[in-house]
Amino acid sequence: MATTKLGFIVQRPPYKSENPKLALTHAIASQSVEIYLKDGDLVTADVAFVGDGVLNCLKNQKAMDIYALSSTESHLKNCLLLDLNVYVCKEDLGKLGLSENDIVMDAEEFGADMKVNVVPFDEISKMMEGMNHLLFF
Amino acid sequence: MATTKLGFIVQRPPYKSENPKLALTHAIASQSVEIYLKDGDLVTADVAFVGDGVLNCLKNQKAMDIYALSSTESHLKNCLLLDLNVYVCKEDLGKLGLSENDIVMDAEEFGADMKVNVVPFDEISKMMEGMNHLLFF
Amino acid sequence: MGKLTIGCFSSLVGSMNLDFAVKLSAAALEKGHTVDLWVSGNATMLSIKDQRAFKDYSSLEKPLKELMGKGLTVTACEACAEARGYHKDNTMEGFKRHSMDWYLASAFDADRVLHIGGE
Amino acid sequence: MGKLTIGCFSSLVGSMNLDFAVKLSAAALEKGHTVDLWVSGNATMLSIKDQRAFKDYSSLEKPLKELMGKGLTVTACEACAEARGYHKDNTMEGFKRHSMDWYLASAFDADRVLHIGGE
Amino acid sequence: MKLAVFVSDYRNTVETLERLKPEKLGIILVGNGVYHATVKEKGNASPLLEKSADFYALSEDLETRGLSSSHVNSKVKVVNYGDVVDLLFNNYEKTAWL
Amino acid sequence: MKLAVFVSDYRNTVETLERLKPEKLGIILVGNGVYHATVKEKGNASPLLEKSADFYALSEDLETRGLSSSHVNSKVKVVNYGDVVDLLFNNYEKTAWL
Repeated sequence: MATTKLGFIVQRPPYKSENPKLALTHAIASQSVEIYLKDGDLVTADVAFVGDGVLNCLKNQKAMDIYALSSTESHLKNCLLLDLNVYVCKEDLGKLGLSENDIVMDAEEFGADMKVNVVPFDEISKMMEGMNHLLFF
Repeated sequence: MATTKLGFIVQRPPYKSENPKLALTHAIASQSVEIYLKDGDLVTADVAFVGDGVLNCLKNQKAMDIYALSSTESHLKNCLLLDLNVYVCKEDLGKLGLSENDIVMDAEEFGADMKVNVVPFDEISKMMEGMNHLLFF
Repeated sequence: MGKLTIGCFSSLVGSMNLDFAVKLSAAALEKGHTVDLWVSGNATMLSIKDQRAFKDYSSLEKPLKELMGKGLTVTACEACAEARGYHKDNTMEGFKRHSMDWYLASAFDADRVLHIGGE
Repeated sequence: MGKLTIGCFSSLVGSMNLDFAVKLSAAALEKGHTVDLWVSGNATMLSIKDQRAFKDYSSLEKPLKELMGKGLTVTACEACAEARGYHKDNTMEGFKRHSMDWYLASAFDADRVLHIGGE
Repeated sequence: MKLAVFVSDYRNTVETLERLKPEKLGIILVGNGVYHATVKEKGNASPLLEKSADFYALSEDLETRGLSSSHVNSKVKVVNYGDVVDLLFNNYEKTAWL
Repeated sequence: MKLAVFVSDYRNTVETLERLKPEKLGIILVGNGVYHATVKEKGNASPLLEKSADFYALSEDLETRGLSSSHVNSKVKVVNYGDVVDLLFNNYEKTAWL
């Protein structure tokens, strides 16, 4: 019985590459990984948005309407629905002139209990210290 | 009988993407374009390296030995062999601490008459003014 | 009405550069212009047939076929495609393949050329 | 001896990221380590068979097959591949395809994970 | 020359734009370039907008990213794909995608 | 933590590296990151080399680009692929490719 903790760090804005989206879809895959593992073994995924990566969290992304492409907003909501820990760097939001009002903070409409944690970078650093492996996107 | 002049501007270093190499291989294709054109019609290609793009011109690139990949150095020599005008920005070489000694200046070993023109950016600007279309890589 | 030649190079599928090129082509055709679209480098990914349309990935086969029906000419760099394992038999119907000089020939009589290089 | 899991994501073919991943895998195998290589996003281009080896393009089919012979496990993200028109029948022999959880499972008991994201 | 420059990235690392001095310059913000039109970093508009140029931002790419036209800097005109085609054919002669 | 950071670009635009403060930091220059080891821009070494870290540059990627080991900054140790494997397993616990 062991748990391996993975930290997914998203540093880049969406739509320039698939990276931020692949970060979220791979993090979500932690929910189905047990088919490969022994009973009781676990892989957890925590997700942190830092730097320009916080732009992935903006509300009202119309990627589906315009480009027939699911938005990072919808993937972020899936993360919350699947009970992943999601952190957004407070300083980076502020630096870009954004506040909690501008970003996805919950997925209540889907019945998700988890909420986005807007936290200082120091807390994200501590999260990284506690992980077994880090994946920077 | 008409001539269309294309300016290929290479602004990025090699090996991070195929871009600089594709710039050179496409420029070289100006030599075979007449099969699509009427007699006497021409497309010319001038090539300019600016910014970090001047790093494409460094001598002694070992891409073939190490990664089994032809180097931008070899493509640059092909450009000279096929009589394309090649410009390298003097200021940008200087800024990166490089001189004419560090870069390919000719392809004498293949019998090429053309030489690389190390020129101030102003001259590259004038070249761009004289082109029908610009292609930035 | 004029002729627009668009070249899309080395851009990531997953970036929106190819999506941009296709939408701009549509808008130009709509206004009565002629459009040639050339894809080279990684952008030759556009040419492969039977790409499955998932909503998590850009899927351009359908809009592209509609535009070809409206007169869009779209051509992939043959060497760039072959190097990636994209052969004639897995190329989308109507998608041409030529050597790089095709792009330059298209630029010869184009009124405007938009070359989408970059990264 | 340990286990190294390498993930290569969304990287351009034509960047040297895939070349790097393959050469690092070779070096780790050489030293007796176990290596899992996962490719996702655009890096799934690595999985397609019959890529023609031109000297102007990175050509990794041959070194990859050698490394598979030496025990390298290499797996492509199935959805990322399908979305690009890479199906089972044009996948290189020995190249596995799985859903994304395979990568996480590989990381579970890896001593080191090198995730090559970026652009 | 009359040059339309497309800026498709927010953290643009090529310096070419600084050095181009065409007689008429248009800067068309597309893709992640549209962040230049809206984001106020440390309270300031993007330095790009200080250039002497006409600025345009693609509405489709603003909306894709959750950016509202009401946040677009007043120097920037919001345009759609059709408008971009007209700009290319009517207002500029050459293009540069940086 | 003991962190090995791979830098693969010369014009790195993510700021994450500035903010990581692991107890032990190694910076491995690969791909176009190797320019940090050799290029003297306006006469100065890359600001990256001012960080408090152990620096390595991949010899294969230096040579590919026509960069000679003799031009590598004295702070930087030239290593090959095999050395990188040993660094990962013996000197560091976690990795970050920025």
